[in-house]
Amino acid sequence: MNLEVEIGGLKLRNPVMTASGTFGYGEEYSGFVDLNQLGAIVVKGISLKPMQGNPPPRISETPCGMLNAIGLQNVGLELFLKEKLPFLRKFDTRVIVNILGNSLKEYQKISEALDDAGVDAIELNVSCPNVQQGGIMFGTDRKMLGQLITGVKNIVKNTVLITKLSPTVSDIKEFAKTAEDSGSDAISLINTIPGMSIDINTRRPRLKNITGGLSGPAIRPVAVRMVYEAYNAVKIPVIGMGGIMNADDAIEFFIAGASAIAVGTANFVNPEATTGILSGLIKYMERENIERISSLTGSLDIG
Amino acid sequence: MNLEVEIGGLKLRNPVMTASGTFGYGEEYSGFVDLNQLGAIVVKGISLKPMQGNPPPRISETPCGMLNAIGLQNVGLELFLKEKLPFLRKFDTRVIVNILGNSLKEYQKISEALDDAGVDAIELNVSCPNVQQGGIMFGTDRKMLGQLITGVKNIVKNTVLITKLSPTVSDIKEFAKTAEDSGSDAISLINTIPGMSIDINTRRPRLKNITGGLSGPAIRPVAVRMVYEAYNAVKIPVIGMGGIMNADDAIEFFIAGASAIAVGTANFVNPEATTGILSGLIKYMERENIERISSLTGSLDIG
Amino acid sequence: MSRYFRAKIRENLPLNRNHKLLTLETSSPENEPLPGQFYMLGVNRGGYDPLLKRAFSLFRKTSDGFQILYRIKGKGTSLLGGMKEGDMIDMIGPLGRSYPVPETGRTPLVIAGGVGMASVFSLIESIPERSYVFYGAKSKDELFMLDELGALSKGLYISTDDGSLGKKGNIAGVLEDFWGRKHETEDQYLIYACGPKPLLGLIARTASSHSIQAFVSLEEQMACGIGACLGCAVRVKSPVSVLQGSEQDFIYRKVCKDGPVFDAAEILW
Amino acid sequence: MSRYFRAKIRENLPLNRNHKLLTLETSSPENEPLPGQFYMLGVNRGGYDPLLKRAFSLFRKTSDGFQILYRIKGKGTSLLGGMKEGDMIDMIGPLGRSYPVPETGRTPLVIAGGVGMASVFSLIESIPERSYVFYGAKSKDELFMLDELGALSKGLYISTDDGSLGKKGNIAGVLEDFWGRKHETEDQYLIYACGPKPLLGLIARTASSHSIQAFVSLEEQMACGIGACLGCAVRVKSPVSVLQGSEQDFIYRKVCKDGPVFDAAEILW
Ligand SMILES: Cc1cc2nc3c(=O)[nH]c(=O)nc-3n(C[C@H](O)[C@H](O)[C@H](O)COP(=O)(O)OP(=O)(O)OC[C@H]3O[C@@H](n4cnc5c(N)ncnc54)[C@H](O)[C@@H]3O)c2cc1C
Ligand SMILES: Cc1cc2nc3c(=O)[nH]c(=O)nc-3n(C[C@H](O)[C@H](O)[C@H](O)COP(=O)(O)OP(=O)(O)OC[C@H]3O[C@@H](n4cnc5c(N)ncnc54)[C@H](O)[C@@H]3O)c2cc1C
Ligand SMILES: Cc1cc2nc3c(=O)[nH]c(=O)nc-3n(C[C@H](O)[C@H](O)[C@H](O)COP(=O)(O)O)c2cc1C
Ligand SMILES: Cc1cc2nc3c(=O)[nH]c(=O)nc-3n(C[C@H](O)[C@H](O)[C@H](O)COP(=O)(O)O)c2cc1C
Ligand code: FES
Ligand code: FES
Repeated sequence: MNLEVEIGGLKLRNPVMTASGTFGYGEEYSGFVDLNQLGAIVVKGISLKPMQGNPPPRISETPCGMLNAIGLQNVGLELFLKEKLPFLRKFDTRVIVNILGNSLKEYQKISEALDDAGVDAIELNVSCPNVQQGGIMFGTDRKMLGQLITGVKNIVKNTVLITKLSPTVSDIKEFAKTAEDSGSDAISLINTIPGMSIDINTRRPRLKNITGGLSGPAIRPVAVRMVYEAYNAVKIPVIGMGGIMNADDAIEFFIAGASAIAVGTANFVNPEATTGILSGLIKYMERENIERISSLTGSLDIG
Repeated sequence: MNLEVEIGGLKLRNPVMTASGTFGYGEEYSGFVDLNQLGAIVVKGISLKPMQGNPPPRISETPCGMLNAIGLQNVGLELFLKEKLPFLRKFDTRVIVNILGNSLKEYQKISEALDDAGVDAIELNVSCPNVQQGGIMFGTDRKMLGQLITGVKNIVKNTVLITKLSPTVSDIKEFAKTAEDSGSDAISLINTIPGMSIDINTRRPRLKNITGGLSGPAIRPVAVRMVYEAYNAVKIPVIGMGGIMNADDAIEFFIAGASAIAVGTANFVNPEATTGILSGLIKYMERENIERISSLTGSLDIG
Repeated sequence: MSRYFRAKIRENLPLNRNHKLLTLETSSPENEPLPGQFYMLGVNRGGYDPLLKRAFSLFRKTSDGFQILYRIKGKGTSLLGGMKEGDMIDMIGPLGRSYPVPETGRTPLVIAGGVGMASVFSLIESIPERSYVFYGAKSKDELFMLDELGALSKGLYISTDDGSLGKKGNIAGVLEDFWGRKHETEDQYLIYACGPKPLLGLIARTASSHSIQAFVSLEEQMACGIGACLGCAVRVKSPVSVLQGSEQDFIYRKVCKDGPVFDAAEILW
Repeated sequence: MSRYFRAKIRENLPLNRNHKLLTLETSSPENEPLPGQFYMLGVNRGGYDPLLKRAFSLFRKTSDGFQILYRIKGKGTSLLGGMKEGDMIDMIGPLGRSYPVPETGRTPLVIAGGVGMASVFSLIESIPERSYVFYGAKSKDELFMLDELGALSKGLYISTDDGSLGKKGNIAGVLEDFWGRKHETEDQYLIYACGPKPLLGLIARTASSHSIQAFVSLEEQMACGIGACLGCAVRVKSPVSVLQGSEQDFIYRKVCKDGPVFDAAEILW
């Protein structure tokens, strides 16, 4: 059985990744799962300077989902390279760094440093809905998105470039194409969908930030649809995520067109979700006589 | 206690409406709820000619939600006026007709006939994600949306005009403003969010139509956020819907900015949902000493 | 008239590994369900997942309620399987069109594939010793109520996929055998069937070739169960096409309201 | 080391209208929880609503597991309340930082507001007859384990909002009275507190004005419970601002990992 997949030239031992912001810097889950078993670890979004993040409450549960407005709290590029990356490097897995900036310059600076540090891939977060300056403009304006991708692509030498698409657009296909045309090696989707919840007793928003990003099984049907549409619009690999809780959900994304998948909110519910999904995937392949996981990608039967 | 609300000049006895497509033509629920108790009944989308709808399966359950691809099956304008409207007219409630067309002309023809027939309001469905020609273009292109609304507004004499906004846009505020500027008397939102689900054993989409619209509690946080944003962008009343299952959910929408709310998928789970929500609303107003329901609208405390 | 009400679980009896018999107690029994009708049951125990109600046929009336025979299939039926005596279930029903009562003088052939028996059992019960019953399942342990069926029918024919009881194979095969040995002229027969769709299609063809009227109970994904959502569409020949014999022309009917029992000749298989 | 595991419910005992005592049996008891630590419990019974686990303090260790004392508040705790003996619960734990063990020679004042007792009980138990316990609740029937607390403490002070037992009013008031009658010099005291945030803020101020060190256990919305999601942020004085005495400068700490027990002087109330 062959679980290997390739994401824009980067070989992953298997297609199970973690979704940025839901797996800390790897350390937090190292007591629960063997990190060597993961296809790749995608770390929490890194900015040039450390960010404090939003005031609490930052999360709120919703039906089959959760809202978060962490506000991109992170240790910043310098500390990440000094303290977090060395830990991750101890494991035999790919390290993908999710990054964000307020300007092309910032994205470029971070990318350059990460490229030098030899991380396996950079995931451009252009879709975080929490911080005004957090790149929301890049994610919903095709021209800006294209410039950003080209700008970063020109800087990095070895690092694979993944663009994480925002789901808050009317036609995801166009944005997928923009990413492809601008030189992105792969796309990942979906990021959270902006949402809001109100405590009717206090009449206050449940998040101090008022709005936050919706994740979890609630959004899975939207994510599967967007992966399907994006897959059919571009030739670069698609990394699918959004509400994947178990192997069956993951398989849905492969059939829709994903080459790899990322596990997000599920980690919170079950810290062993990633490796559990991997075993489930293997069982399914055995049962269905699938030799290469990559043959599952886009195998939707619409006959 | 005063439950009356006004939607673009139309007085409703109370703010509890039904969401188009989830309450049939009223008849289906008349054995479960006293239709006289409803603020308004919004009927299934009507087109100029009868429509067959999509092949089955048309619905599929998802976590805390459901996908539907009914494909706008409806009896058509003529039969609606002849057979369905007279039944609804027997009740002391407002009748709002959701309409859809492939062109401005079609929308105008239907609107004219409904205006003549004296329906209380027309809800323009410009956001149904199921049928290619079903108006999807009007809902995600601001210029076309504006032309459509103006075109219909010029035709109708007495009927209140409600525009139902599509949630698949990156900035709902702009579309709300377009509706207001073009002469819509009110806006309603949200329609379903396009989604998809796959049976991993057959590798076929669970809906014959491949994609469908996601509704139910799963989408509530997205709906509340959009109502909040739309409310803050326009002065015309906002009708809120999306995942309202009980009175608490409804109250969330009022606080976010809705002047009235519509109950959709909840009817399927509990055929008495509408009247149950009305009683819950009254209890909340008593408990919180709220004299006029309209004072709740937009009362979010972001201090 | 269907109602929205709550019923108390009196018993949730396991029949085998994946089938259970649910006995419900309803407070106001004025709504007499008819054979072939169904209920939408809330299987949820807090929260909104699973969201939608599940459709289950009336299996059998009791003095103060009714029973449901069900197969544990997915999420919802698993939850139902975990419910215990005393738990309350909210439900809508009875819903849909029942099996038409067979005229006296006609001999009903009642065919059930698997848990399809849940739908036709009360029909068989309502016409004691008048019907021939054909009952097929995967294996012996998925055949239920055989003693009762033996007593209620004029003849009970069994098949199992694995041959563990009755004839090995599909129940349609048993029916074929029956034609060979039949005692009455064919137009005296009347078919009632519930089971997997391919089986029903087969029966519809057989019935049509023998010019026997057949009533089948269909299943389709349902949200409301009362005709409002238009989710449960089934293609039937439109009145025109029935006359003209063209299969191109069709209309959609609602399984929940226009069915679940349909004249097999109307359906576009 | 915290683990992800399943535990069996031995008992889910109602204490009053809206509080229950859950006794759990864990198969591998090698992970000894400490006073002040907590567990994330799955309250879900099929489906994904509610989605997230709920945080509950270790109430008391047992020979083969531990207990949790909880208040039925919303959706999740209602579901937990409905669980029965033999049901399995999946959980993560023990999590977070425990109450620091009081040095010998110092007298712990342990303050609990309402269900905050759940968090400090095992601390009181771990230092028998050394602590003064201050326990406030809405009314008499929301005060639990009074006999045990009487036996475990050097003194038990009670207050209720409605005056149904002990002093009427907030437990902070009882603490004020205590300062008047105290026997030891203030710096011998050490405060531990768990309860509603306003109460903890009050205690922090009192402690600071009396120059007593206070440890408080905080609550915040949590998703992961293990430091990964950054959801459970609490504002603490940044190391610099602590030195400079400026309250402007702060950093966020994680309640789940850096807490839930914090030195009250660090928190920006
Ligand atoms: C009119 C009618 C009568 C029925 N009577 C019985 C009966 O008496 N006994 C019995 O065991 N089963 C009966 N069924 C089938 C029963 O409704 C399904 O087995 C059940 O809904 C499966 O739910 P689940 O959550 O376990 O499965 P899942 O596959 O997890 O369900 C996912 C979704 O698909 C729907 N679904 C799945 N299978 C079916 C199906 N066959 N028909 C319609 N919807 C389906 C579910 O309702 C749910 O919305 C009947 C179906 C219909 C339409
Ligand atoms: C470290 C810690 C220890 C705790 N120990 C106990 C204990 O021993 N006994 C006890 O009764 N309660 C304890 N709580 C509070 C308990 O977690 C909440 O009462 C519970 O989560 C409420 O869940 P619900 O679904 O019933 O309420 P809902 O209000 O329906 O919950 C909605 C969401 O808000 C979260 N939430 C609600 N209240 C709180 C709260 N006070 N703190 C954090 N999240 C909350 C829920 O976890 C859930 O995600 C503790 C909380 C924390 C953070
Ligand atoms: C708490 C939290 C923090 C997140 N932080 C980031 C982030 O820093 N960068 C990013 O690109 N996505 C972030 N995401 C989005 C996830 O990576 C993922 O795209 C989204 O949650 C959908 O997947 P899921 O439903 O499996 O969680 C975050 C999500 C959550 C829940
Ligand atoms: C089965 C079904 C059919 C629908 N048909 C229509 C329709 O004809 N026209 C329309 O504008 N919206 C239609 N909708 C959308 C609803 O009116 C509503 O906007 C949406 O379902 C969100 O609300 P809910 O989550 O409460 O269901 C339909 C929704 C469902 C579930
Ligand atoms: S299930 Fe809704 S119309 Fe049949
Ligand atoms: S709950 Fe996730 S970091 Fe604390």
